[in-house]
Amino acid sequence: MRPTLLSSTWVIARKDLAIEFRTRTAFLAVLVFAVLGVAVFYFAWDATAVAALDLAPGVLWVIFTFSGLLSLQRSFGVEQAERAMDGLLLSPIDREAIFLGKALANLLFVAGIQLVTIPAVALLYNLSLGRPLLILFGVALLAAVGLVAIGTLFSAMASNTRLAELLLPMLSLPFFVPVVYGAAQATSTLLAGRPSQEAWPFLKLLIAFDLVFLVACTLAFPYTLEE
Amino acid sequence: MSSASFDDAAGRSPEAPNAPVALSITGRRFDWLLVAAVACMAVAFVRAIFFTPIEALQGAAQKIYYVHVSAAVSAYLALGIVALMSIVYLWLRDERADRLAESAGEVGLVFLTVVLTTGPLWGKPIWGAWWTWDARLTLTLFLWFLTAGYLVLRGAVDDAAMRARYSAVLGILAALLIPFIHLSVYFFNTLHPMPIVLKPDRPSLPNEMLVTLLVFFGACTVLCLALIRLRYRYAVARDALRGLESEGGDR
Amino acid sequence: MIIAQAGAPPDTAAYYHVAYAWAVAVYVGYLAMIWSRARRVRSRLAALESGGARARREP
Amino acid sequence: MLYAALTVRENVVLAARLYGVSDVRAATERALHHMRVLDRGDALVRALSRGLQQRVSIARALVHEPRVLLLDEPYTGLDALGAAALTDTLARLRGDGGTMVLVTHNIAQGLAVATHAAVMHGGRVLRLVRRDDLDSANYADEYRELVGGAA
Repeated sequence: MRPTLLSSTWVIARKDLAIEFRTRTAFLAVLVFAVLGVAVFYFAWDATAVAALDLAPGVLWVIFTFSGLLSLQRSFGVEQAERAMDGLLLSPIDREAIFLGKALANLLFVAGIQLVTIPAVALLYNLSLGRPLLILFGVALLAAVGLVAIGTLFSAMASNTRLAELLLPMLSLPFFVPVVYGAAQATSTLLAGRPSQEAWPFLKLLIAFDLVFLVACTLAFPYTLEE
Repeated sequence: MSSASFDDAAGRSPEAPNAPVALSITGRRFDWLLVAAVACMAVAFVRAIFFTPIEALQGAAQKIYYVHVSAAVSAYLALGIVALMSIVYLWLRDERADRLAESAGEVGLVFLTVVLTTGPLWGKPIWGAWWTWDARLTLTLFLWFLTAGYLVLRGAVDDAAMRARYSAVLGILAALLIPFIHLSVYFFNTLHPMPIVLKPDRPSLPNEMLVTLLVFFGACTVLCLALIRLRYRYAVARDALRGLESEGGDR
Repeated sequence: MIIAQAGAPPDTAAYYHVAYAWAVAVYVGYLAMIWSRARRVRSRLAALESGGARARREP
Repeated sequence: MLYAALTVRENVVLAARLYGVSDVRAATERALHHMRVLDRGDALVRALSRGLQQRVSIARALVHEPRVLLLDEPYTGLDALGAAALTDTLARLRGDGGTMVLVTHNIAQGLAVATHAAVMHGGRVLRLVRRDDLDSANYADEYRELVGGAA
């Protein structure tokens, strides 16, 4: 009997996470890139001229964008190596489940990075901890869903082309603009301590983006596979 | 996109045409649409340069408005064709739709380039800065990157069917993205309204200027369609040649 | 938008000349690009056509 | 089609889950046992020899007890133990009523499991005969004759 969409998605995600967990180096590499980037950015600005509070949202979301791209770069590499994709395509699971599984694995990967980087920013930029920070985790996850939906689809396409490493950022970044904009604005209103209702319009933008592109990318994925 | 020109340019079944047919398609046939387009553009430019009054506050620079806005309209038309043909390709898997999307994408990038360069040229004298993150101009900037990405993607895939599928997927997703960028850009502008000396909003133009604008709209649209058709015919010949060369190769 | 009557409007003609010249250059340049690529393809097609000693697929 | 970074057991368990096998653990152990790789269950596929990897990929293909099996040169790269394991497994599957198409250049191994034998050349089936009707001793000569004649 054919596994359901949900169960096969989880099978694929578990497989990716198992591989990721076994070769942990990739996760640590991206993590170091993110936290190091946060520190380096602090030096890039004259701390006396610009308040750390104003810097934090921009730094956070530039770092998340590029560390996200780094982690998405490899998401289809493992399938490419041993032509394992054929194995997946032969099995009776839905093509969409392959995409959702890989996207879920990427999401957990990116969320792991965010889980460490946000406290690092709070610490290094001495932001006020407490409730806004918790909402910030939610905003980060919401944005991560959008980034991962787009990134996973374009990673699937880019890995089959000649200039894969260059193509993924070039295709994805325009799509990241609304996500990064919405998330950064929501972050700055939260960090400025203003009532979270003010961040609501940006959260609506993120939620709408996630819904539209999660569905669109899932439906588009089968078209990226050979007949 | 008149269906007549659509069919006569590919007047045979969609499998790769062989040499004699391809040659006739791109032979030195008289391209009346292109001639009409050039004539219309000439009329538009002459009218704007000689027969349109100078605007009081902005001076002659205001005339850039005609070229700038008409190019934007044509760019949107071209990108609309890309999105539409992307959907048609995924639905019918007809290579002509893919070829038309490719042509419209390239022409769209040309018009976007004009919009993106004339914008700052107009902004500098009026707003005092080359780039002011004006909502529409910023939207054009991201559209430019999207279209450039589309063409780079086409260049990066060798297999024709895969190229067509990938570019169709990107074409549709890009169309879905535009409202989100539109929202972000306009949100951005309401939060940080730039110091506007003179907001060139909807054409509350005196009618001489309005007529010039409409003439430019018409001329640019015809030019856009003529360029797309010309580029489409080139693509037909190029694919025919590729078909022959690869076929010659495997013998 | 007010049509300039009395006082002289600011002299910003330079920008508009550059803009128009640039726009025409881009349109004509792109047109030339298509023609040159098309000419190259047509000449190779003609070469294949005339040099078609090899058996060609019947239409 | 194996994931080098995963262990033998994980690869086969993955296949079992993908095909919706009800008792994943039992099916995996059975498949590994049949291909005599049970003892290497927790080894990384990356660390195995070509022959062992071949046996694991066959185990992976058999874990959901497919009714129809297409095998293209499964014996290549297999050592003696692997070949024997494969032959026994195929015989067992055939016994359970499964249908198999086995493509091999090794006539002896092919005849060991086949119920019918066909000779193909240039994409065409030259001869199809039941296993019992053919005289296995000089089948190889007939084969050469057929293929030699038709070349």
